[in-house]
Amino acid sequence: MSKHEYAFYPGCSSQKGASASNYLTSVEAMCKTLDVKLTEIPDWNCCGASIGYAEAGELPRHVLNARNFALSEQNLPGQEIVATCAACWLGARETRERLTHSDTLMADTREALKEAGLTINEMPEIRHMVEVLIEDLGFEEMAKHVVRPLEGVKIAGYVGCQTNRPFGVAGESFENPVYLDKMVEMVGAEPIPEYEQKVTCCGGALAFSEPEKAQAQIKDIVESAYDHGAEMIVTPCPLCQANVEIYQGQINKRYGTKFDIPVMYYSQLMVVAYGGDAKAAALNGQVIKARRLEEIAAKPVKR
Amino acid sequence: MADIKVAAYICKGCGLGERLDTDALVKIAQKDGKVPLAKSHDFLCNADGVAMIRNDIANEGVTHVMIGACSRRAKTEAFFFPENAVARANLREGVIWIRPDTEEARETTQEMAEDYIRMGCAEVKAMTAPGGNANTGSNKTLLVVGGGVTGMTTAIEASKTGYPVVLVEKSGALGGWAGKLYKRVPVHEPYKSPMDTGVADLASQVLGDSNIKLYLNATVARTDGAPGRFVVDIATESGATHTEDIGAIVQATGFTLYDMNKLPELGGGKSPNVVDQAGLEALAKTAAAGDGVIRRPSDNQPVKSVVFVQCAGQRDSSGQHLSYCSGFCCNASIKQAMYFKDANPAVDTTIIYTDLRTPGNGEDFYRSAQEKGVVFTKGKVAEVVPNGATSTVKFHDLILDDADAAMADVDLVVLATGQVANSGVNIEALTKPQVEGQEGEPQAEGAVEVKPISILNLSYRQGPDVPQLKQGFTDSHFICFPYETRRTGIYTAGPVRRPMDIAQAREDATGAALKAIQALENAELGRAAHPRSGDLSFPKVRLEGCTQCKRCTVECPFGAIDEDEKRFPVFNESRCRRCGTCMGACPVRVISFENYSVNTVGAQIKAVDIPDEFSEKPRILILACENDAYPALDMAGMNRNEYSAFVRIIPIRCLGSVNTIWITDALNAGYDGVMLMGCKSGDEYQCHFVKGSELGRVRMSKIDDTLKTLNLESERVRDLEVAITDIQRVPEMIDKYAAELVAVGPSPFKGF
Amino acid sequence: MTEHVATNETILVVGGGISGMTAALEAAETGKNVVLVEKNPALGGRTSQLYRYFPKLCHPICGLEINQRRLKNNPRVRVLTLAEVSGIEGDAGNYTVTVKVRPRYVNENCTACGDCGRAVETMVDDPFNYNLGQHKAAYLPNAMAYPQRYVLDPAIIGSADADRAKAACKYGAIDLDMQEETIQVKAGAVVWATGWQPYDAAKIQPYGYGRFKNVITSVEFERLADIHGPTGGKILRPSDGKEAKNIAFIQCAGSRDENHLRHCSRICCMASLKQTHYVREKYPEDGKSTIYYIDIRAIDRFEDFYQKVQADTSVSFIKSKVAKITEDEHGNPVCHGVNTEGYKRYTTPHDLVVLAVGMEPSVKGVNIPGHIVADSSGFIEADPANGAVFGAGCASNALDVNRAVQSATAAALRAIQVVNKVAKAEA
Amino acid sequence: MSANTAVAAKYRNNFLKEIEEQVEMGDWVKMCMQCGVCSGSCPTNFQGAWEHPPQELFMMIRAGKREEVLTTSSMWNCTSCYNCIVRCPRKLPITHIMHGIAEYAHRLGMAPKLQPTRFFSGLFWKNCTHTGRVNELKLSMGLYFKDGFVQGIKNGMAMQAVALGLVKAKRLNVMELFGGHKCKDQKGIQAMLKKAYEIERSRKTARIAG
Repeated sequence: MSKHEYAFYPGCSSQKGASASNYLTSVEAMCKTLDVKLTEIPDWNCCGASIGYAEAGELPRHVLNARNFALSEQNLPGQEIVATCAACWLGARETRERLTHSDTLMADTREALKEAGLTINEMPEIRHMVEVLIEDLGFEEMAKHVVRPLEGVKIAGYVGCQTNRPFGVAGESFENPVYLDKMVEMVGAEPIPEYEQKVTCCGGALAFSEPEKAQAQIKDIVESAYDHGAEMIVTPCPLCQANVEIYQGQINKRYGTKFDIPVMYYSQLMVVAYGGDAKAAALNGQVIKARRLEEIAAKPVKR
Repeated sequence: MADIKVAAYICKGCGLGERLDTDALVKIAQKDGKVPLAKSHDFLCNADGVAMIRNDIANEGVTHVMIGACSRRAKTEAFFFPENAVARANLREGVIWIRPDTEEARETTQEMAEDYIRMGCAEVKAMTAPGGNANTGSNKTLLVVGGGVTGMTTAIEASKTGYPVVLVEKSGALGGWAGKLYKRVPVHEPYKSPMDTGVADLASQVLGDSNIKLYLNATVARTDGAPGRFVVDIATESGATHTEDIGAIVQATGFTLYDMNKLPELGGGKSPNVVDQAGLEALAKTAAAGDGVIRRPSDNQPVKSVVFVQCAGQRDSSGQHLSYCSGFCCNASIKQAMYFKDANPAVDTTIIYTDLRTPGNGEDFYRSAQEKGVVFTKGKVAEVVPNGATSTVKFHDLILDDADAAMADVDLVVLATGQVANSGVNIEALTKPQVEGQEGEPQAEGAVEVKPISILNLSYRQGPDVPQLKQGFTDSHFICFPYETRRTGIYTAGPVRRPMDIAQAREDATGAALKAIQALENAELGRAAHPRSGDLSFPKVRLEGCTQCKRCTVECPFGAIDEDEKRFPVFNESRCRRCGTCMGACPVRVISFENYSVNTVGAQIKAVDIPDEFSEKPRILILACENDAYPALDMAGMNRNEYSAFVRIIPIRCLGSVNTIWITDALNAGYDGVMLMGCKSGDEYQCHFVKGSELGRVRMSKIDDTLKTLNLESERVRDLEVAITDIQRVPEMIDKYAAELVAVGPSPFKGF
Repeated sequence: MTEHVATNETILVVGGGISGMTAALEAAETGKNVVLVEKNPALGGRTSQLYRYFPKLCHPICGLEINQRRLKNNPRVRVLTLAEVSGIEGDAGNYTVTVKVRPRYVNENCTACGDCGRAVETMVDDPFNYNLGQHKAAYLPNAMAYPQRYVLDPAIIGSADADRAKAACKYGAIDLDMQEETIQVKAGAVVWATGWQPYDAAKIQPYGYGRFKNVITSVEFERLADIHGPTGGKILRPSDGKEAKNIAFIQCAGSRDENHLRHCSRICCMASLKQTHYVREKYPEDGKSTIYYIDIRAIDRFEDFYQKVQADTSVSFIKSKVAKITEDEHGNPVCHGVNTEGYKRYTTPHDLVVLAVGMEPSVKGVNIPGHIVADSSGFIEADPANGAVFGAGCASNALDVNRAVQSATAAALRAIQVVNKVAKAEA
Repeated sequence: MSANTAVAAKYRNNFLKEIEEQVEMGDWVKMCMQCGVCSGSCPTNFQGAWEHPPQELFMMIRAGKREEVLTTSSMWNCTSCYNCIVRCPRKLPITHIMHGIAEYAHRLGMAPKLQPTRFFSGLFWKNCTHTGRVNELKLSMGLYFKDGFVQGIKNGMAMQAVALGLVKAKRLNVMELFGGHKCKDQKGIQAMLKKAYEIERSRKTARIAG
């Protein structure tokens, strides 16, 4: 029986063989160390993401998220829902806000849910993994488990958009959130608080539909990280991670840059700092290898 | 003059003792100042020092006190002897703080101090403690002219304070502009919807108040006298005239809407379906009386679409219309748009504006209108084209940058024309000031037509109404002192003073009521009104010496002086602000104040010891306005900004009080130069007596003739504008001037 | 002045800024006894921290000089500085007000000679200059300070510096044993004129106040332009002391914003228009001002002033709420946004950005003793429920100086009405 | 009569009303005060991507410029970064209004046919609602082949490096082409969504009728 239990909403990108599978792997290892128990919501479905808007319409989008609420309530009563993906968290949370503020919308949603033999009675809390770490465990608790500080590694904390706006992590500013920097510090690495692209948009779904627009954004994000002497970038969002990491090659072609900077999840840093090996931290999941972390992960743990 | 006993006290504190030979100063006071009693004290402003002075006053019969210590602006609590004539020789801020503490400077610094002691003694001897003016009146009744919201509020508030009121309204009913309104803009939370005008309530309060005497269909035929003793003739419709004794007056004559017929391009006067804000209020009232539907004047069809044109004939830089913004129109149009939306949300209401001006909680009102579906479009309306029952509004959409935007089939167009003050006769425009050499002010913006009919019919020599500031409004030019009109005991309130809405007008009315009450209370006690509030001195004139030149009566910035049939000046002390402009203007020097006169200053000028031309110690007289220049010099001292030891500074009430004789006396006495330091004059004047510094300058502009007759160089007199912040500039100016004079050479009059 | 005993015919005025001084003086000059309570060591309030007034461009301390002279000549006003009202008991016509008076550590013997200031070494932030500069821990609050008396900063009490100050004073003016005291004042009516405070610009995150040195507030800019200010009247930017010649003025910094102040603060547009004059005054050759605005609210006669500034080629107007400010490698703040008149994007570097910060009533957050009705922005509303406590000036609304003085004069009359009733009843 | 002309007829010249009733969050449009902070906060706007930025769209709606608004590609440039929402002084949910207008234009068939994000957006929704979960491979393939087979191969080649990288990193699985991740209760999901569409449509047509 662990201290912290949550209904887990991994999201499509975290699935096996999907673009953020490495995120999931590292999160599982991280939670093991922190004694956080995540129980996957059975048969959860996609949140629709913000990009689904052309076809989604209002109600279908909310119904989609509401189905996950219903399943969670049915199978994991009383547990808060935790998402690791920024988009999942935002989508679910938006639905929660709207349903709580509109009785009509709530009624319509229930009516549609009936078709899937489901219903909602009470609204679950929707949390992002980062919120859980900061608010439910706290930096002190997280720091306790650091046995292999990432000494001397300079890391740019790239927060991006959807974990930051419009809801964001409590007490953080939209323009200059600092929690990632604090986490970097917590794992013994060196943060870059003056990194001014930390909340610049990575282009989101436009990375697929209009790559040149997204890549113009990504270029700024990576360039500024280099300018501040970062060795790697860390982020809490799967789409940010993918966009900023995997297009560096194309950006180099487009702009004649020589980008080759690893983009990690906070969870990967923590796993390595907690003494986990490269596999547990899913370092093999990097398109741009994080050599420096691999070296550290290979080192023996000082106890 | 009663026999006086002068005592001089020299302080040794604050370094005076170390920097100066105070024993020598005591001797100077006795020898040159010829004071029977002269003492020094280590710390004059402490309890012991003050006790010493009080004791001398009580037991030694000291009537006149000369204090040689810090500036007259410092330690005022300690040196507070209201019963006595007091002069202060400024040895601290004026001498040791502006001089270097060096051996070579010691001599000139000491000479400076000695002169200030001489000057102080000479001044105080020429003074008497003001006894107060006998020619006072004690009438406590307020006259309020105008029965609109402002006038009614003034009357009610004054009555609540315990003062009787005479209220004169030219129409047959109370209410004024607000009486024409259907509703008003909200004045308390929530700022969301129009509210009752409250006019009926005010009117019933007025009618129910036995302390308020109401004249309807009445005008003021004549206003004579002064605060505390005004005599006012009130002409009524019947032709009968009633005479009322009045203590003070509040003019609350409001405004007239700018005539929309002057705006044909906006459809003004071209179609019954183009109305001004008053027109719409009338339609709304009719609707409210009937089925609540506002109808098109032309054919009584319900209005389905209405467009409000903001700034119609306002904020106009072409000079054709009003150049100013009337401030109230944005909220008023929002309110009127709500008349439609609250009755029927389906009515299309658009407000076309360039800058939406809804200060304070008006922002909530604006938001509320948007919630109700009022459409706000930032644009400039070029033309309103009536065609049949509807109109087309052509405008430049500034957001979409579309110069040919248009709205067709508009049922009703409302023009937000502005407020034109009902301020009576523009006396500046009437009579060009008669002081030769002075150009009359440019007439208050030609755009604003001046109502030719006088409102107060003052019997004043300077004209029948309160002077206007600009654009026909009778506002004060002072930011810190909004009520200071140029007619003592007469205050203007409400939109006649400045464009304003009902809420502001009521606040303004309440403030004006206080000022009027204050004015009559002080008039009874013979006290001056702002800015020399409480001053008991007042101008005395030796008529036997008067040449009836009328300079004083023409120049008095406050119209305090009339003329009798023999054209002798008649002083109305209670109208006087004690600036001394009359004294400065008088060529035969028959006007003086008990504690400020040609003599008090002249004696100081003569008291200064003038070294001979070989001493290389020039002497420069500085006459510094006590309101701005003198504090600036003080603060220069506090800042230890040094300046020449050759200047001798005399504070004056106002540049306007400077009599040419002082300059000629100084030059004859061998001063090498004279600096006049006064406040900014002209359109943005900063003179606390409005025209004082300007009149002083006009006078001094003719000093060159005097210099020529003395065959002196024009450099010998320098007229300077000084602001209270010039703590660095003033020392620089002084030193620069001192250097110039060296070049000019010493005055030939030395040693005579 | 002479210490008259306060009775329930006395009017208590809270706040010694221009509104409070006006209310106090107008009442006193109408023959009423007044106790004026000011929390700072000197009177004058926020207007005394302004360089010039709009639209006349005259100097606020010019009017302050007159008001101070009115005070000096008027024994009816009793001034308490370093004093704050902590409680009001009773009701209209019969209040007992509790006033906490903080120690000044300097008594009335002080001649403002400045010896203590020269003796003391410790420097402390200078609130009169919005902490842009520092002054000695024994100081005269400002050049126009009334009472003209030095103050010791509590920080040095008990230190050697305090003893140095005491030793330096030849007049026994320094009393290190002064304690905070609580006094009770009777009053028939209370005028609440505690004025306003600039909205906390750091809360407007996209503008980076606090993160970027060269983003300052409009009130701070006044101090830069003032001869008595930290730069002696030179417009130098905080980061590197470089002359700031290309200056951006951002309107509605906090005002008209549901995330900050919902109301329009009324004065900010005029203040910025006025401040473009400072730029021109100090840099006649190459000074440049840019005003970013939503609506220019130059109400009534102020419109003339707006038209004058519009005619000035060194000033440009951009209809736009600046979206965000960044900082370039030279420390220049860069404004990003869109000019909504015809949709033009801009990314413009400036030497200095001045945020026209909104007006927040000082009463907000402060619990006015007794029951007071305030609007949603915290301004005191005129309401019978307030008894004989009357809001005046910017405690009652977002007002310019002129209107604040009118409001204070009106409040004085309302207070007089109450004490006159009392007098009548007692006669 | 097409959906478009039907509503157009109903709302006559009152495009604002049409937006308020037919577009998600459309009733906020009237609250804009034209400060432009949204336009200035938009990342893609600064790449000059927007023909008409949000605040201008709001003004155009009030000015009744129906055709221009519904046919512009502007709002399809939204990256859902939410900068506009958190900065708007009137608290307009601008991101959602942009999505709403886009969705409406798409619904009326007025959105630019070749707008790539419009296409991808639709594709994404179909993809994720088909099985209840996103199939990233099919999603990308679908996108590449949107302009026909040949172009698809071209796009594929262009993205080859990226794809290979992901495959190597085990973050892209070629087997996804055959089946792949899916929810168990797909039938339930389909039925549920079908119902949701019905309800939403009926509500919106009700407004038109009303």
